[in-house]
Amino acid sequence: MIFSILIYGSAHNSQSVHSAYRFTDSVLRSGHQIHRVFFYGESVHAASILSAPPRDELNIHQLWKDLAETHQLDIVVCIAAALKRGVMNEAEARRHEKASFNTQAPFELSGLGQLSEAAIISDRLVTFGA
Amino acid sequence: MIFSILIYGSAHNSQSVHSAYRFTDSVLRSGHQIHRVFFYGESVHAASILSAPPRDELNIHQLWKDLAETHQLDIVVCIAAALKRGVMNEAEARRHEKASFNTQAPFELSGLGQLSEAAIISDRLVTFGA
Amino acid sequence: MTTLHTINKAPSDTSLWQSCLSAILPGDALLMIENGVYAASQTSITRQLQSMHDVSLYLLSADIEARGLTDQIRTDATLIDDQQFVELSCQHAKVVSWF
Amino acid sequence: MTTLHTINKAPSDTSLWQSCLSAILPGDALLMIENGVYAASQTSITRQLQSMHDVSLYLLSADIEARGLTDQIRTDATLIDDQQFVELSCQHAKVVSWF
Amino acid sequence: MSQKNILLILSHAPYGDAYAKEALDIALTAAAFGLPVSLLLTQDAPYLLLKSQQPQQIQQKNFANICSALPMYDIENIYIEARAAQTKRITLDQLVVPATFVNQADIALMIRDHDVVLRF
Amino acid sequence: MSQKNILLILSHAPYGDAYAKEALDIALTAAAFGLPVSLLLTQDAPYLLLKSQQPQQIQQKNFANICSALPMYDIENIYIEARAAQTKRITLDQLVVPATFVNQADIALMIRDHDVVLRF
Repeated sequence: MIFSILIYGSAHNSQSVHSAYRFTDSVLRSGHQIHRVFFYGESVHAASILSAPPRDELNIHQLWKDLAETHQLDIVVCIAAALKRGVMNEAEARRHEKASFNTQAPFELSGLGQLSEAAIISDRLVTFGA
Repeated sequence: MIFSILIYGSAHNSQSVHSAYRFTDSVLRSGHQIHRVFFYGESVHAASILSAPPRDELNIHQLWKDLAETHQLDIVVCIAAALKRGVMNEAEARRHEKASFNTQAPFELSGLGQLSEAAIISDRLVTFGA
Repeated sequence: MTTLHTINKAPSDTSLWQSCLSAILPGDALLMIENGVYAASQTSITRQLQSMHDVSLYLLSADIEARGLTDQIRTDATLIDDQQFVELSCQHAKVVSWF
Repeated sequence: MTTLHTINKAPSDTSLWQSCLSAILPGDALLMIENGVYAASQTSITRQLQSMHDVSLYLLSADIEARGLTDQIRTDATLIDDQQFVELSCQHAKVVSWF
Repeated sequence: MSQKNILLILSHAPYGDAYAKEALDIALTAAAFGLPVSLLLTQDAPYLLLKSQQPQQIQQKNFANICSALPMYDIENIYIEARAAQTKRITLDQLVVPATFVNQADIALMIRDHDVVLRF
Repeated sequence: MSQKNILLILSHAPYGDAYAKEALDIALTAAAFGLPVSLLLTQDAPYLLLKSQQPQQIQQKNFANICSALPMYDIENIYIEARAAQTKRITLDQLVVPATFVNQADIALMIRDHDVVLRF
């Protein structure tokens, strides 16, 4: 079966981004396919390379990065939600004349159309909410 | 009277950071003193210089930056809450071996002790919550 | 030694509202801000608000106007602006925020 | 065309829980995750859960263990792991998340 | 590929947080993608449609404007949970767009009968 | 400067969000500053003290450990809203630290009698 995942909870103030991680990992282990993971709302902060949690605490950015790289996942961060919240890659930083950026591959910034397309393509769209 | 302000709501998913801004501005207009503004929890994202909201929408980072510079406010961002969430200044970026940073003066990173000190010094500590 | 209580959530957060209301003492004041102002338009909660003895009720006018509730207020609350919010904070010994 | 409902908030969010429970149809399943698992230990809500006709109840075991509720479950719910969560998602036509 | 329809359930009031705005953005994009979108306002969401909103002082966009434009984006199936409207004493003439009241049983069936259901 | 005492009211359950952890960090810092701190657990917060917590699988720190260390940081005034404990069928013997049940009237007076009251 083809799954897509919509994440809407806060990256650092909710359990949802970790629940979504465990679910996505289990989907892959079960032999199903992940079409796309879409980060929306407060979850976009999971894409920040600047996150520096204490060593003995969960690093949610690293978990998603490793999972995405291992399985070549399409992990998309809603560009409108991200820019508003200060999450931008090098191209967007240039466009907005910012001196630095804080996200990069495997996280891709793209529009909400990617969520609609995921809803159409996938057999199941599972949301992990705030 | 001496006021301090504790902000705990999300910078981009709650009204609280703007309510706190309006209150702080009114405290100053009323001739009272602001000892410190302390950003905690999800409010730390207000300190991010990378935030790029649409031109016709509220820019909460800019509002606080301007208010702080006009009135020489002591605006402190909880360092533990900030680092975990990917908000860091140049010094912290160096310490954590990150290639970029996303906050700077007038926002200062410091510990929770600054909140306790504000509670002791101030006549009123007013919280704007999530 | 009275307290100014602020509350910023709609009355649908019943657990928060019940905790808040049961913590208010005579002489205290309650200021509804942000989504908290929705309480002023809902009969279920306004009945409770009116029954509290010697408690002053306030609504932040910017939040009432934003939400289009100006003509829907069903409680004896005073509309105040930000400056008056500051004054209220001075008049009470402390401010407790319910969120 | 049945639905798997997930809910991740404690029953103190009564507005959410009542909306969720009234949307469940016979044949559907309800999976409590994250703080949603607290419902399994509270008699007020478990009585409602048990009264639903032909609805399967599930608890995510990692969340039950995390919260120390293993010995406090007062409802006929099945503990499942992440892999079984995926299987349930396949068995139902869609997943609706209440948060 | 067969066309899917989407039910978007909103539950939050406007202005206090970003839920309503972000959920409506999904509705508008899905409609632009040609997906049939139904909008259901439950819990505190019926407040989104009030005509009289004036959020200038709190520097937010007016939901009355956003919502009145929904039919232009082909979002015409707008439903309101009757129970929620009743507690809030919201009547149809106070709203910026035509909407239909539905009860709890209707809502359960709407959820069953849509291919994708997202709730915010 | 006269010493102020602090009442910290917690209302959230552990793990679902960061409120409890961040509120406890304030308590520990204030106590380290020499401020007398009282802790009041209301609504869903009594769950913080359950002995049996095992959050390894969800990769979070164990609140049973954090809370059992509170007396070492001179936080010994720990109160629990009786009504909240009752709905959750939480009894004192299930908890990692000694605590006192208080009713709604007690809570109103505790708020009145502390200099600074923070609620999370």
